[in-house]
Amino acid sequence: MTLFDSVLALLIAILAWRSVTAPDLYRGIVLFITLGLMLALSWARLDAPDLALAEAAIGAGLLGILLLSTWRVLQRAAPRQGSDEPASYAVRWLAVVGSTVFGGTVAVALYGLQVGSDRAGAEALASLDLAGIDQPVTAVLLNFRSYDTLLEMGVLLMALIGALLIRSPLAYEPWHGDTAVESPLMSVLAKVFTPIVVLVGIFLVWAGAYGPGGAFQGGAVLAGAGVLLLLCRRLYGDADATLLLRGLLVLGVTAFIVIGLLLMPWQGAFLAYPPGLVYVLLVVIEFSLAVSIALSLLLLFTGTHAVRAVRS
Amino acid sequence: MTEHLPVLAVFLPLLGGVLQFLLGSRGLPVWPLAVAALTVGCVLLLVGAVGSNGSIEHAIGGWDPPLGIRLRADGLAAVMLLLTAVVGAAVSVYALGPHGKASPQATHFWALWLLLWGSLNALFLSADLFNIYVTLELVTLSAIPLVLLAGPGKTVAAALRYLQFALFGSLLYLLGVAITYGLAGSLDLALVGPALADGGLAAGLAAGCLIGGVLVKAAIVPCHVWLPPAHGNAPAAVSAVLSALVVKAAVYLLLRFWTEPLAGLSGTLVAQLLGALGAAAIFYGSIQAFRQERLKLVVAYSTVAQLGYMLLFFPLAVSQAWDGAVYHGLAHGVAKASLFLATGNVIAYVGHDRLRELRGLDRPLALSVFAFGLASVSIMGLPPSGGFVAKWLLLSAAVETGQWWWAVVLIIGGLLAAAYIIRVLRYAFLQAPGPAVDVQGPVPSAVMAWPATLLGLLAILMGFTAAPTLALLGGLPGATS
Amino acid sequence: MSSIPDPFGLAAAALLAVGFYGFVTHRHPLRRLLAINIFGNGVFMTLILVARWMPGGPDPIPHAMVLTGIVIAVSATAFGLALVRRSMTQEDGDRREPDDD
Amino acid sequence: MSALYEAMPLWVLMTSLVTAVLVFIAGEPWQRLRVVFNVTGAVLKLVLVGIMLRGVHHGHEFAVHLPLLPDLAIVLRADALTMLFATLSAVLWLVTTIYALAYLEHAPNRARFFGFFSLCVTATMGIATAGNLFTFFIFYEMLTLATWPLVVHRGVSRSMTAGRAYLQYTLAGGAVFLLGVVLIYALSGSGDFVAGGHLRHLADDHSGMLILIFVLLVAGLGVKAALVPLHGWLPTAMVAPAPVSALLHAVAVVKAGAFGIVRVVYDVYGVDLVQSLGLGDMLAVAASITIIYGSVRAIQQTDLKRRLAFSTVSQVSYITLGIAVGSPLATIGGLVHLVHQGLMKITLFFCAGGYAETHGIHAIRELDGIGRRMPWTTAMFTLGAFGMIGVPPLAGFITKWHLGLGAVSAGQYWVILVLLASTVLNAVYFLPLLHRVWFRASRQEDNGVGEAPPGLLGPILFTGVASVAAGLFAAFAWSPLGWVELIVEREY
Amino acid sequence: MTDWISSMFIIAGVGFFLAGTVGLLRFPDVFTRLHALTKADNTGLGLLGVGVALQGQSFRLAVLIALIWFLAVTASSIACHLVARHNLHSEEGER
Repeated sequence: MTLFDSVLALLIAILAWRSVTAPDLYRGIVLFITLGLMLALSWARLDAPDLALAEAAIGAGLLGILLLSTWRVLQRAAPRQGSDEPASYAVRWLAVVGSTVFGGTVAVALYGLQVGSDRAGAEALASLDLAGIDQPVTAVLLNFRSYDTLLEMGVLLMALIGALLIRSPLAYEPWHGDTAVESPLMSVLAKVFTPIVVLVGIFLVWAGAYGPGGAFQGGAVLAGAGVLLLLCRRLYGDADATLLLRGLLVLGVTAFIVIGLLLMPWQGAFLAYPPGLVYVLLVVIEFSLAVSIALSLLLLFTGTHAVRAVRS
Repeated sequence: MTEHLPVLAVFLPLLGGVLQFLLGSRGLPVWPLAVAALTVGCVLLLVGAVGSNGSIEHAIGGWDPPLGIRLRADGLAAVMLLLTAVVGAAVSVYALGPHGKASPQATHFWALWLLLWGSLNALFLSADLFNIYVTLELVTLSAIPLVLLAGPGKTVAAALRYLQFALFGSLLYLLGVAITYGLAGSLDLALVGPALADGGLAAGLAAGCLIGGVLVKAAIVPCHVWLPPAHGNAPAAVSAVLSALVVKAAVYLLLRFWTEPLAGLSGTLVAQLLGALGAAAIFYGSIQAFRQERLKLVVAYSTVAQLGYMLLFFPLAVSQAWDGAVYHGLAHGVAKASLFLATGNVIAYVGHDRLRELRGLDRPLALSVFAFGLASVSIMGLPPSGGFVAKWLLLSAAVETGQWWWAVVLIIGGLLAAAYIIRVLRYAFLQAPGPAVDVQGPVPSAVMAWPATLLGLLAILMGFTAAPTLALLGGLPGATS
Repeated sequence: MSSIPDPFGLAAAALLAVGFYGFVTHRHPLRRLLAINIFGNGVFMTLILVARWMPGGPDPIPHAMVLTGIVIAVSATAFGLALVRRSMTQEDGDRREPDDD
Repeated sequence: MSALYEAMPLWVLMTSLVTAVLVFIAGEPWQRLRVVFNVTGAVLKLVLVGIMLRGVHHGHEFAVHLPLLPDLAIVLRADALTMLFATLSAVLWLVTTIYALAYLEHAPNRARFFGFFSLCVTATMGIATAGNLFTFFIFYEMLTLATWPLVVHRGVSRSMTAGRAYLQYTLAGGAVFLLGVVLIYALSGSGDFVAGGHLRHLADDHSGMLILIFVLLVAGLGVKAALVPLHGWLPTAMVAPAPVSALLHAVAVVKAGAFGIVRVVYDVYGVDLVQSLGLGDMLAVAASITIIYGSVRAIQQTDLKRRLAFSTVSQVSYITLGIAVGSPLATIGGLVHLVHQGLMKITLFFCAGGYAETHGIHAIRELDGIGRRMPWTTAMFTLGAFGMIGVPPLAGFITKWHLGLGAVSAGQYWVILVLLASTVLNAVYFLPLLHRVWFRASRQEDNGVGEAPPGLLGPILFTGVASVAAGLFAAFAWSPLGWVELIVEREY
Repeated sequence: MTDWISSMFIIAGVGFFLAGTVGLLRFPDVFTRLHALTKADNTGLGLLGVGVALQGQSFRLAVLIALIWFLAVTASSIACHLVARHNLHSEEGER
């Protein structure tokens, strides 16, 4: 299948180039989303189904719709803002030369890489039975290098606080000419799709223990369900967050830290788990993470402190 | 207990910040202050332990490298933690002034500030290349919202620019990490050195990406463009932290890498190039600082210049230069925090910071102008002050290694610093003619005036505390002296 | 190690080069964010290739790094997009770039 | 007890440093308290210096080491040379403090003024007691910084301009000096002041480097010592209040530069090395040019303080000249001028301040007939001026006599010509002035105001009489000359 | 035998996709383009699904493929509906 791979690689390169150079910003965004999907495909081809899922759900899906929504806000605010004043010829040529050299160096360096088997990854695969989880990527994320994951949840929380501080919500208030709102099909969409998406999300979280999936992919899909409801006008952005909602937002990181700190005196190390309890604890942490991730991504999308269901 | 201290130093403030977000404005300002006090105590214990026992390690999850991640508190980490604790304590007290009362704004400030504190500690303690990437992002993404606290309208453009550069810088760094992992099969700082020293193209590219990414984050000329608007428009307490600690963290990484993963680059053209960048930063930043019309921008450009001094370590690369560069980082951190807090008091009192309209401030704001003056002595590198000790060490290193041109850079840099600082002080002392200041606020309270003053005094006192500090630092790792 | 050169190595290099180009040549913040994300995808692709080339099966550690990286990139970009919305929809007086470089 | 006694230089520094801190803390409202602090500090310092003087006279050397870096310490030491400068500073600090209290009685920002004034004295004391180049540099720069707020004290744009000029010169000078200091440390590993110098063993291999370093050091010090062409800041700094001018010109700043040159020549390089490298002649020529140039410029001035300032430019270089000539007698002349010039010049500046404060007189032509209204002040002014010209048996004569003898014994006859020319020029710019004050009719109407207030007059009388006494009683062991002879005895 | 049948289905599916794509490129306005796209692609996807399911020879896989087909068809028809509706409204608005 080298032919398929080569075509895919070529397609990725072309899509990236077109996305960056498209004269029209809207087209650039659409090409970027397409690029994301092609990347997901290529990563599936590269034995990374977890990442393919994550890229499709988060990188192309959520980010794509966020980009489009932002583009629309900009269009409404100042229609001509979308077009870019191009850099001067000299700058562009310099940039072309620079980035070609850079890309060429990367390519040569990559193909010259000698990847042996004496690696941390090999050790991770060999120590799987100590981790309490069979899926290597999840084992790395939640056990071997759980510290990264924990701090990453901090990044997510801070990005969210930052977005809330800006007070620039993407709340969906109908405006004149929003034809989607009046369409009867939207309610069908919400009713049929939401349960399936939620189910898939929960399944993905659960599946992380033994197959492709995990808190991030599952959380992203759950957030996707929320976005769907927002688009169908079943949910709205809201300014006032309850303590419960904020609690759910910080649930993942708090559970992670508290469990780690509580067990530290007994285990002798932070984030070390007793062998008998490791599976249970990791599942608890994974679901807490998924809840927090889903909510954080959803609120990052709306840019509001909370969401509320539509008044019926 | 001792081996748990690094974990506590990271997670006390981090958890404190998360819970502050959860609690909202409840518990203000007692909760954050309690967390801050605990953090300072924990860091002091940790520093004490490092001072008496040498470096402390903690393998997270019980997984040793290369599989797991290590926290490591060695001399370099200890002095940076100490700096963070000192500046953090001062800023926490100062912030009681502008952010002491319960409000959504205050909630966000304290939550983000505690998170930032924890993130900085995490960064200083990390001994893992990829974990450092995550901590870098933590630091950035808690710092930028803090900038926005000055009011989104004023700061959004600066924050956006900051974010773009920070993101690009960290992704460049991540590319370096990726290639390094490809080469070395490990991410632990102590284990990747040999692979990066093999002289191949991939090793060179990895080193270049690591250095380049960090340089963007450190706002080294020509990647400095994001710094002045961000530092110049943020609230005073935030500017102090950003200039004293956040950019410093990036330069710290560069020093850290030089001792372990990139030790092979010592004495190469890259080292001279970094030194040249440092010199460019010193000259460019100083000249820009001299040309600014707003006090805060003067101080912000001063940061661009002062960071350059730390880069002079690379071409010199002897033990004295190491001591000098690190001590410069510490002294600049204390002094710059003092400058920004004092500037904040001026703005709180006058309502603006346009230099030409600040005249005769020395009487109503005596304490703050005094703090500004004290801290300036260190910035100018004049004795007796921490800045002077650092400059002395760097100068000695330059002369010792026969690279006199760096000595000239140091000397001229000091004079340029004097030029832009004196320009500011002139206005403070000038009484007539010209309009007197148009006062808009009350004289800043003691809570706001004293942290600046104490930091300023500390900047002077650091002229006498070099010996114990450098003993804690423990010299250039791997140096034969 | 794969005997035939992976075509995706070139794709990674292309993504990095294009992302770099976009970051340098564009001033529009949304386009810069796009370019940064494309650059990021190049980095992720590199990591995935490194993972795949390990003998004995895909290396889970770079995969975990990519997953972490994606989440960080998306959260930072979402934050950036909120900033873009705010900066582009403000009154004219505030929209200008800060006057300092 | 002995440790406390040994640390005497530190306590001497602390008296004025603590005073400065207390004055800053007391601030503007607590005026009485500030005065108490100030005077107590000054008296205490004088007492401590007295104790130290006694110790040094008996051959004791005080030394305090404060380690700063592994191989670098702040060293405070008191030898005979130290005491010459320290005693002068301590005495004149007390006098100037009293003078300044009266002078600034109704001026604003007095707390700031006296705080920085005390810091200035601390720095000067530090310079006097510095035991190595590093310590010397620290206090040298501290002096620069502490003096700046005094120069710009009035806060008008003219004083700001003067302040800027002052800093441009002194900071640049400090930077050059620092480079020299670092080079010394790198070359020899030590910058300690050792009688006779400690660089002789390097003379064969590094003579070029040693010359370069010497030039750097002297250029850095020459800024404060106002060696032409590095003197530009001094006349413009005249906008400062009179006590500051007196302090700058008589004690602190210019003397710090001159004192530094003495230290470098005697205790770092050693006279032999300086002469064998040919640096002595170079220095002597520079000093001579400064002496002549300063005098000529003084003649052209129409403002009293500016004329005195150029006179300072000229007179301070006598010290340098004496050292550069290199014979023991010339050295005595140079060193004793450190004290003599200090006493005479501070008298003159106090008088100028008295004229300005009492009658608003700044220009020379306004001085006509002032002698009748302010007889005491003018008498002291006259004594100071005669001393400067070198009329026997006043202090200035003692200086010039020894300088001349020293030049002859070193075989440098041209120095005599310089001294003669300088004396003539001094007479040219002082005698017409004296003629004006005593013999011309006053231009101002008599407004009933006469002599300066006692707070000003007291210090004027004290320093004036002291400058005369220094000349009259030069033969006594406790006179400045006696002390200097002791120093030179120990050096050679 | 199964291989042959599955190949037939896949080739037919690809044909429908091809036709849809040509339609998308050649038809004059939005509505006809949508018509070509949805009709051809939904059928094409179904045929491809059947072909692949035959290859897999597992009931679980077949159910999953059917589910995917169902979701894709629903999503694309709703999307097309929205596009058409939007277009219609904006054309009315112009008039």
